[in-house]
Amino acid sequence: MQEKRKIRILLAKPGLDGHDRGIKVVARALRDAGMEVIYSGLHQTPEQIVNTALQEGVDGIGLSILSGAHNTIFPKMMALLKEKGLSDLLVFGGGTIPPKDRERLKTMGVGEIFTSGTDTRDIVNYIKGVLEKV
Amino acid sequence: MEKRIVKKGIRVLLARLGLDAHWRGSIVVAHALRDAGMEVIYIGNQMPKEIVETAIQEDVDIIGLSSLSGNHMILAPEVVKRLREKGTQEIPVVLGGTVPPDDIPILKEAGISGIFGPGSSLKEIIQFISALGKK
Amino acid sequence: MKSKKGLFNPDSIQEIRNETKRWEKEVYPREKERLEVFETLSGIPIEAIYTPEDTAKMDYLRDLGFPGEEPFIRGVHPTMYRGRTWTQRQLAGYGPPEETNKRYKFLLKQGANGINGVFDYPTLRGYDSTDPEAYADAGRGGVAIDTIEDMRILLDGIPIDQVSSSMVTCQPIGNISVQSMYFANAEAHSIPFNKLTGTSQNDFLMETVVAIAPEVLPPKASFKLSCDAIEYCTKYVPRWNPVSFAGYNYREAGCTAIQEVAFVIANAIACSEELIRRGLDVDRFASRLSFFFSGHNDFFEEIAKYRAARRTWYRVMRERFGAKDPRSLALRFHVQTAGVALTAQQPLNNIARAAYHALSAVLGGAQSVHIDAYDEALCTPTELSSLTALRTQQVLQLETRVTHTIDPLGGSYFVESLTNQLEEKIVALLNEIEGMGGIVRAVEKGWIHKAISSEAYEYQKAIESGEMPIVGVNCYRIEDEKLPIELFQVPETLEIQRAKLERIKKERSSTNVQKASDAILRCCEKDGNLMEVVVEGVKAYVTEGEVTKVLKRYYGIWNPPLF
Amino acid sequence: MAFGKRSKRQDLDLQSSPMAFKNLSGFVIDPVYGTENIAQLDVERDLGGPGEFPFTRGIHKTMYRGRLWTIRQLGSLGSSGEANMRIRNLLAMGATGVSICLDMPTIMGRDSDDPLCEGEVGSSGGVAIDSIADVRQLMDGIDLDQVSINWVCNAQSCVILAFFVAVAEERGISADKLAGTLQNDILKEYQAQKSYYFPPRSSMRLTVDTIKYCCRHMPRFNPISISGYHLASAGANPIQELAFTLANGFTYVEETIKAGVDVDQFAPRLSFFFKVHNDFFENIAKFRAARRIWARAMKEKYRAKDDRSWLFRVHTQTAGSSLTAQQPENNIIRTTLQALSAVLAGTQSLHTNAFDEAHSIPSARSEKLALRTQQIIAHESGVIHTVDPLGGSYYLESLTNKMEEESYRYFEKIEQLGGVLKGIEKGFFQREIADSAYQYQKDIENKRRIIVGLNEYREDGEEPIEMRETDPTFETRKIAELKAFKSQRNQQRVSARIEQIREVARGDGDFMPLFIEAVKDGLTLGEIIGAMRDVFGEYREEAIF
Repeated sequence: MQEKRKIRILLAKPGLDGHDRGIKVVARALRDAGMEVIYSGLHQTPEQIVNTALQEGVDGIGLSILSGAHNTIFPKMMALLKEKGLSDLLVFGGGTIPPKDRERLKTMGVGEIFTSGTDTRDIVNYIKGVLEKV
Repeated sequence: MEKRIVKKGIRVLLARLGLDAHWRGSIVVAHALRDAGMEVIYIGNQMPKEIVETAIQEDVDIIGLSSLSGNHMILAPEVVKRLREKGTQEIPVVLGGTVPPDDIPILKEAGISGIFGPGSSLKEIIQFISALGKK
Repeated sequence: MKSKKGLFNPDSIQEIRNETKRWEKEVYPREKERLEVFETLSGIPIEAIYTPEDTAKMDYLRDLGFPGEEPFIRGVHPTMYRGRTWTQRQLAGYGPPEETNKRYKFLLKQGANGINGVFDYPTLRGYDSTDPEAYADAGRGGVAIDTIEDMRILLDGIPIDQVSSSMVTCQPIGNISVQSMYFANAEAHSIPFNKLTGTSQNDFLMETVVAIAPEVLPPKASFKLSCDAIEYCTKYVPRWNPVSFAGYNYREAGCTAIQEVAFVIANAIACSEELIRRGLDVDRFASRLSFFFSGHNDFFEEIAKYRAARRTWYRVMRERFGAKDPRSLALRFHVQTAGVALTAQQPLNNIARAAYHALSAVLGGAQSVHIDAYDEALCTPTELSSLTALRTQQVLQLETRVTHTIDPLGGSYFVESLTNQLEEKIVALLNEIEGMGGIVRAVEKGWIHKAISSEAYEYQKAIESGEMPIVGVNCYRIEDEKLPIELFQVPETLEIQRAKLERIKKERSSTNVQKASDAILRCCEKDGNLMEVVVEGVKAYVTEGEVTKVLKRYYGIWNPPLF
Repeated sequence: MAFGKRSKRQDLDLQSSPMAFKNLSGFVIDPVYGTENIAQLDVERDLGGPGEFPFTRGIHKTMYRGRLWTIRQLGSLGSSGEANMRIRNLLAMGATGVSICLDMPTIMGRDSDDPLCEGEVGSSGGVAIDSIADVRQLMDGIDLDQVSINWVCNAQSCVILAFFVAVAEERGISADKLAGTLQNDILKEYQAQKSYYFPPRSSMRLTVDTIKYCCRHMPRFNPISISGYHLASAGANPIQELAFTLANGFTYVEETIKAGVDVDQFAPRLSFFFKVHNDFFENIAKFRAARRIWARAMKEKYRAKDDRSWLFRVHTQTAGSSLTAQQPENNIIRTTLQALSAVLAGTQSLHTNAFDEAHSIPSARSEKLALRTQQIIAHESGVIHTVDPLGGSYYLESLTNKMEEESYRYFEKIEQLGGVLKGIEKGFFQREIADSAYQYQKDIENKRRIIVGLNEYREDGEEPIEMRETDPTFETRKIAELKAFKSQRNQQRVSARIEQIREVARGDGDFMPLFIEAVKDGLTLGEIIGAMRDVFGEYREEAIF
């Protein structure tokens, strides 16, 4: 039997804010759930993130944004991914994002948005649900 | 008529409407009115009929009602109605207690002269009643 | 090792005393104080600092000891909240029983661990909803109960053999009918009485002093009804607390923390004497006497109050009544956060108040707690406000970790010293009441009425002079405030109750009703236990108002001093 | 004493609750505390009177009997005009101090027109500050010599201070009249908050520079607020918060002494910033332990002679990270309890969070309620009538001792690593904090830690609460304003100033006097930081998790 390839996820922190508690906790949780996690560190531009995704050959990208810049950064990300032919990559996000914006981002192709109070197991299940089906 | 001339202070009848158990507010007001030089007749819980009868019998200048139970919309207008029936509508009726803001215009319309919600100060109440009593 | 009996050894106390004097004289006056007097809500002066000197006379083992052991000051159970947290009692009741039943089910689903009935004014005072004195108050302030059928509807679908019920039947006149209906309803559902757990309030001071109205039962009669219910439960419903001395309500009416404790204990002493006179052993009933306190604004005084109450009760039971069972010696109490401390202005501020009122109850070792909803100064709580109150309990229990050790403030120089001072003043007041011939006599004389109403007046004057700041009322007030919350509307009650009463009166057997009423009157005449006959009466569909009429016919009515 | 044995009823503990009886720092809590738990406590040596060494019971003699704590709320919003309105409004409602937060670009030392800042101008509820014009507008109509202003700024503190001093001077108020605080705690940025630009040692130089300036010219101003709050927000548990904050404090003391300033000249102006979290008593013990450790170290280790140098003065904020997005009204309760613990702990200043903070920037209504919460505790609860009311409590005294002990254990570990700066470079703090954060999250998910409304008593289909919207046109307007401002400057002087700054950066001279002159010439925050970046370079930490 062929060994199942591990899910590879890029977790990135675009924008200027330095609140990395959430993304680091998620990173450990995904790793403990058996995924390979690449964490970009702080202050990444959308271009840098997409390049890393390309180089690392990841299955999905998770963005953490607590600064309020989500309405600028997500559209940029989605456009760049399309440009590079990576539209089928799973993109999800987390942070302080109001319900109205969440809906709007989802219509742009963002898979799911997790907000404060999310159980990390829900994030794991979500990622597995989407990627293991494929 | 002579009686009115020698009368010292304003005579106030205080009653709690219906069965409302809350005691503190009306007692505190009773104390304060008395300390302000008024004569206070405090009759505790009563229904409108007894309140109006006592008011006439005691020849009071003002009726003060207290209700925190929510029965004010039924019983307070009833007091005014009965005063009118007896031809003593010149006795003003004042109400204190838990009265939601929406009820105030309806009660005023029904002839209640003054309404004091939670947090009203004794000073306001005394001033209002003195002014009414002097008329 | 030096003696560990006292809290500190005498040499160091002397040294601390000298140091404190020096500090007070030389250091402290270098800065200015903000207020002229610092005192508790009941007027005990508060020092700038408390040190071991203030607790120097204490003997650790004698005065504090351990939880679950004499003098029970550190808690009535050995494990306290590490074993089981306090019971969250959230009162609910409004309108007809059909509506209240729904709210009970909602609260149980949200994690409440018992039901807690409040009753409307007619029910509390022994009237039927349709009584000409009562109709305007039907369904107000609580649920309306007229007959055993209402009790059946109220408890429909609630497993009363599993959850406990607290019934705020404060006046003995109403309690005797409502409690009888509760027991009779259990019997109809074949639930054995020893499965029933709960509390009824049944405090004669509530009928004759606190919620005073003209034409109530005379104090002695009201007191007798109360004792009848206690005796009945002692004999037949062993897990029921038949009385809850309602210090909370005395406090709401205006008295101080000291009076609150002294009056409930004086009341409990009177009941105990009466029950012993009737031939019951103190250890048979004392463990079922329960207490109900208010959680007011003065955070530390409240904590000290609960602790002082426990030690005072222990001493009364042990020294005066010679009780031996530890459960008789331990004062168990329920706390409700002070409604009178809530404001109608800026109502959400009340969430903050109630949260620390409840915290003080927990730090004081309460057995159960009710937290007021933030809109209580305005209306009957809405679903949202009652839920927020319940959540306050849960935040306290689950997040703050104040439950992780027992009596966490034990040893605090300030709290211990305040506890001692409160106890002293409570005992002095108890002696004063004793000198008058006991609490029943003090009520008859109007002494208690006067004590409470003058304190209420002082309290209000202190607010108005600004001496006692209340945020949103006499400071930080907002003019022309718009109410930011939704108010509760009481559902239609009177017509629903009227229809039921009319139908029941048509359907019941009038001979049985007559027989039951006669039995009650005969029982009065021979001074028997009234509860026993009322339980039978309500089974025959005698209404609450009918029971009251018989009792008032025999005992007459009393007009208490009104203010 | 036999009691110790009797208390070990573990079987019962486990039955009753899924949690062990531990506090947030992981200490095991006993069922009951008695005299034997504090047998070692020497009241004179370990407690002292209020305002007396070692200050365990409070740093002032009269504490709240003399003066209430400063009720300090957050007065910042995207534009300096709006923030100005909010500040005035807070003061009118009875706040006695305000804090001002900055938007993300300002925090990162960049101007609003920097391309890297797209979408973040006015973000996170902070004020966008580019130039002296913004601070002028922000401070308009506010009595600068009356109100205490807490500037929540760190890596850019030197520039913000320059703006503030320059604006005051324009209004005829000299620097020595200004009261307030700069957060200016760069160490915790590397450890937790992650808003830094330069390598740690260059940043430290700037911090010491501002401390020196304030000691000379601003006697009423706190040049630094050494912050445990952010360590805790990033996940540090209370004992880590306590130990790391104090260790950072000692580092600033050592660095400033190294720069040639006498300890008694600056130590009285050092201030601290703590978080109060859910564990009520642990909060209180943390403050008491901090006061005692600081006093002892300042007196015995750093040989400070002025008794004001021994004082641990602290601002407190309730725990934003304890708030839940679910059932936001519950946060009012949490904040109240946390605030009460801060007051019982003897804080000098307090910020209470608004209940909708887990969702958005506070609305005017939630902000008012937060303020009222403090006023209710101050005026109604009566807890302020005596100093250190819990002093003597067996539980609390024992917990205070334990926190002190554990702190010393951490100090030793940090010492072994070669000090705080070395520890940062080795990622020690970052890893400790990340470990605790992950542990916290796991505790929540397996219900060892209960948060009401989140992992217990959760409800589905909740009504969302109203949230404050950010103005989407603000960014464009702000950039236009900045452009207009820049066009009015004397470009030659601007260029000359930039060169001067680079010059000082290359040497070891003082920055502050130069910055004040530079901002008067219209230099922007981004330009000043940029000039230093040219010399100091940029720091990137290794991305570890």
